[in-house]
Amino acid sequence: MKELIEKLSSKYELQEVVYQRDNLVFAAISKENAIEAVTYLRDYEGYTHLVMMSCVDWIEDGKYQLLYLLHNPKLKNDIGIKVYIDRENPEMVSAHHLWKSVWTYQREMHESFGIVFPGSPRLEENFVVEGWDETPFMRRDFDTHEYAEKTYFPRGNRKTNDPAEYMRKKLYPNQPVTAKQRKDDK
Amino acid sequence: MSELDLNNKTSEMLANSEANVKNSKKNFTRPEDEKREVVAPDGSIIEVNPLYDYFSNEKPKEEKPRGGVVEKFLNWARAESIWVLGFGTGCGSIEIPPLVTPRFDMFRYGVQMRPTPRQSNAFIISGYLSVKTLKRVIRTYEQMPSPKYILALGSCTINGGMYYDSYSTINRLDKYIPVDVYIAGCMPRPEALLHGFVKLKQLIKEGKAEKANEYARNFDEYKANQKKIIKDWNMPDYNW
Amino acid sequence: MNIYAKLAYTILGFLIVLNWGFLMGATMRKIGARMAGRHGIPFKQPWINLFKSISTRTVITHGIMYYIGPVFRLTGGIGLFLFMPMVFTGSPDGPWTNFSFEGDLILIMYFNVFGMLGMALGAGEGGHPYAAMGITRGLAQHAAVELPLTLAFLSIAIQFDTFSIYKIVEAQQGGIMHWVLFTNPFAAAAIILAMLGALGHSPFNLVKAPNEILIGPATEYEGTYLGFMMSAGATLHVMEAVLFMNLVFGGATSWLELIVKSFLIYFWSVFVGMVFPRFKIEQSVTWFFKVPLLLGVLAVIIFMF
Amino acid sequence: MINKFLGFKPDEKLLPSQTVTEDTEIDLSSHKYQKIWLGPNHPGVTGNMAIELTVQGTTVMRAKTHVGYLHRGFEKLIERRLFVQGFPTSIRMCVAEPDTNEYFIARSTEELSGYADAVPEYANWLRMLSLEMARLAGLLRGVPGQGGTFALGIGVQWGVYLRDLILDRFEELSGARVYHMYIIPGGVRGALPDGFKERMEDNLRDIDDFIIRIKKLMFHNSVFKQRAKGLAVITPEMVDKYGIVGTNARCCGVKRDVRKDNPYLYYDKLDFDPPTATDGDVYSRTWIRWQELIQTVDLIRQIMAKMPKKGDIRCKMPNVLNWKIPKGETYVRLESGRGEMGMYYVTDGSDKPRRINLRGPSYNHAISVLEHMLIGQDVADVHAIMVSLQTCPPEIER
Repeated sequence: MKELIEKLSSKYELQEVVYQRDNLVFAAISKENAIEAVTYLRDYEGYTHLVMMSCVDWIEDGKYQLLYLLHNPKLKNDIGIKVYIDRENPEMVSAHHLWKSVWTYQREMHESFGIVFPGSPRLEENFVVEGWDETPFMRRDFDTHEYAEKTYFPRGNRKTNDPAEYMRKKLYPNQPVTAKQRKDDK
Repeated sequence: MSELDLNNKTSEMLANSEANVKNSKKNFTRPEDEKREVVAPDGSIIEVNPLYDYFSNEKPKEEKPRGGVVEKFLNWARAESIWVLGFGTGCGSIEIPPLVTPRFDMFRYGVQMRPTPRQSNAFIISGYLSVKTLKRVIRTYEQMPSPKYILALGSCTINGGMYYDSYSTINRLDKYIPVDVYIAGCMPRPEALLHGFVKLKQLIKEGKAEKANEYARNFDEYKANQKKIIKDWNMPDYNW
Repeated sequence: MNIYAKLAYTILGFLIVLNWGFLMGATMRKIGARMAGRHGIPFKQPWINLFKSISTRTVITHGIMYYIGPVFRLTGGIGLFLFMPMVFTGSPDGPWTNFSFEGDLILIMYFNVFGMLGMALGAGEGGHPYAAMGITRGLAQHAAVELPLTLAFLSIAIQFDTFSIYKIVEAQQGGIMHWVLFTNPFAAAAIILAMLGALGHSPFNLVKAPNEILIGPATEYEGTYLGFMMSAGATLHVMEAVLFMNLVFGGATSWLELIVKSFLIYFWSVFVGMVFPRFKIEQSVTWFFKVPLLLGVLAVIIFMF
Repeated sequence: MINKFLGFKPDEKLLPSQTVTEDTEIDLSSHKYQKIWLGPNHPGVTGNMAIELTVQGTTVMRAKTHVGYLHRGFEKLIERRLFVQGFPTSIRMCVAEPDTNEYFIARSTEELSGYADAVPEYANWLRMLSLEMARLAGLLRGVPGQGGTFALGIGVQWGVYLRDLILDRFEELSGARVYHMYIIPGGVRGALPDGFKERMEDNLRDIDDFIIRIKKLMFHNSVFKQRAKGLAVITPEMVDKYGIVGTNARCCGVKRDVRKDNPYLYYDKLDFDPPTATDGDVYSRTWIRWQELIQTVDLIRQIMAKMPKKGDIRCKMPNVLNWKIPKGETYVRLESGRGEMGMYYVTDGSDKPRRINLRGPSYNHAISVLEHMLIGQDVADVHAIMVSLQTCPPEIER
């Protein structure tokens, strides 16, 4: 894995290289170079299997983090290419020409995060929800509990026996109480 | 009109209707369901509105039970022959195969599976219902012939259960369609489901399972609730 | 025989056939359930299903043909019954010969298709694409089944020099070796194979397959119409079994013999269906056009010269 | 031949094209095509999903998968729950084999909080036992289920009954029938009950018998062969292009098995070789799964023989109320009955996960692969192809 990262860093500027396991490494690449790097890995380094694409919302930094997780069937190891894109105007170069499965991930990300992939097929189609017109639901600033209470007629007298609360009071009475919990109790 | 002209005209009309869809953003109907003009084989032009031509927009009517010995006999027949729609709406449908196989064998109780809504009169809502499925469930429920019964499986249909805070699943099923029997648990065991069927039979024999009439009576209320959560209401109000 | 007495016998016979059809259907499902290790439905279930279907309150119409479809199918069943001698009693005017006459085999071949055509009209009017697809498959397969069947019937007709089923039955009396099964083995073999398609069990039941399409022609039917169709199905199953019994297996001299023989004939198709998956329609058509058709042609050729 | 004799020449343009590909043009206004929906209310689809088919006659010209009928928003829900609270929620992501999701959550939290090596040996063996039992339960439904798509219902009846027996053993082990919640962070929830091995061995003997019966019923059956052979072929070129994994990849000779490639738990201590075939059609996929059934039974026997008699079932974990995991991310994968499954797990130093993302094999199999494969097939085969790809909608939409 070390050699691959060295080879890759000679071509592109890598950040946040983390060796998570012997066979798994994560590295961040700038938005401009990402698709090029992924294509290079696929064509020259044998990372031919796209395991998954994912997206993480880092709302504090105002960034979305995209992940391209590639697997090498010969060396049997994985590399995760991370790309940070702007949260306000999320747009990323589409990779649907590289694998046939990519457009599905991009369609899902478009629906759940609002990221635009220009040129990706069937991007505007519904994936899991129909006619959704609120904030894209996987964003951190969308409060699902509030939305559910507002919309779906919660049944009254629902006794929520919060296990955390129960355990704190009954099972661990001697546990030091944090300031926030003290505030909640009041 | 020659055949070529006809084809041109048809494709032009289709293109027009597609353009209409693109212009109006809030329109959820698909292009083929749009109101449009169609050229008939003889050259005449007919206006077609697929959504309303093939469905009824009428409210359902209440169908009063006949009463007396006849109704008692019919209720017995209904109770002893429950036809369940094979529509697994949620994760509870994993317990349906054990029910039709040697271990639990619900055929003994006269419960059978039917594939189409037209021929079934009991509907197992097997677990949580996402809004997208609820739309299909309502349409299916309205297509089923009355008297019809609903068994709601799992705690998710009672109060949302584990998904009480989910943006995608409903919390209370009885706000949208009337429920005859609730079967609690996550997920309920097949024995519980069998018990639910026995309970339903008992209700039918006592003449208490008249929820289809209740749906007709409170139709406006149910429709208002359904329209509140189904965002792309692109279907007629009632279809049978 | 007095026409009123004949009518009374016919109505009584029809009731027996209908109820035997229901009971036979339940028994077959019971046998299937036992093979799977289940108890299966109670024997009374088909009757309850019928009453339950009638008790449905909602009535939906898709037009006049939609009503008439199940009626056509039931008419097909009743037609088969009306012109079929049920029990051989030694005289063509006997109590259980119904309205059979010289040349009833041709009429019965017509009634065999009649129900299917009625269903086609009804399913078409129902407007559901699955119904239309199901009935297209049904008609295609039926045409393929009819060809070897008709050839075999022809061969039997040539063999006994008659189109009267009663006479064919009469000619087969007097011992098991007089049956068509042994006197005309090619026609018998063609009928036994084509029977699988006519009785509509797996591997030839793509018409009403729940997996491949929905349940085919009956997709839109409910309530009383479905009750009609269930009765028609029960009647048709018994009547087709009786037809084959009369033509190949020597007819019946008593109701008990009829019941046993029709049960065994029907069981043959269920038995095959239990262990074989179903064919696609082009595969089943090819299948009928191979061995059964060849046997049918052979049977005709042998008796032509 | 007859046409030539009669001098009749059909207009080629009016006939349907013989070979249908993704590029075949479809003019819906020409009234030659019809759109039909298979599902969501249809016995011929696996679970609650829908396929929108554009057909000409009975040939499928276009297929479009519609999912989302089972969407519950798990990934969002788990973001607002504690690590241990998210655990019972997560296992409901896949109904057929819930134990795989238990393992993901347990393993990723252990790895990110540095407890990966602290899990006792006995617990790891028990985890393997539970995972293999889940695979066995899935296969007992899946292998005869393929016959069931061709109306060979009798095998399904036998298989589901035996699956019930395995669920009984699960009930003994964990107290629950379908959702076991057995593999928890730090270990497992309970040790093997007394006499478990004997009862399991009893059931395995029944299953051995069933394996032979199902072979006679399905693979010696001429109609099954006619239907399944040559149907919906996966070629080795498709595997990487479409992201095909598991048995679907192995059916065309591409040997991908996470248990061999990246051994997790103690799979490197077991003796097994994942079966492969070369044809890539529905028949060979079923054949591989049947061989895998034998192998799984063998693996369970091996596990029960090799596992230690006694041991700790959990390691010491921090108080779940104040369990904070430092910032990090990982991807954990395993081989489920349907192929490689994995979970991308991101933590940010708080007491709740930042993001989890499940990668189910069906995500590709049910959408891009299925849509590609259905083109040109008969409508009657759609259900069989879906089942042979083992599409499972809950893991697509989560």
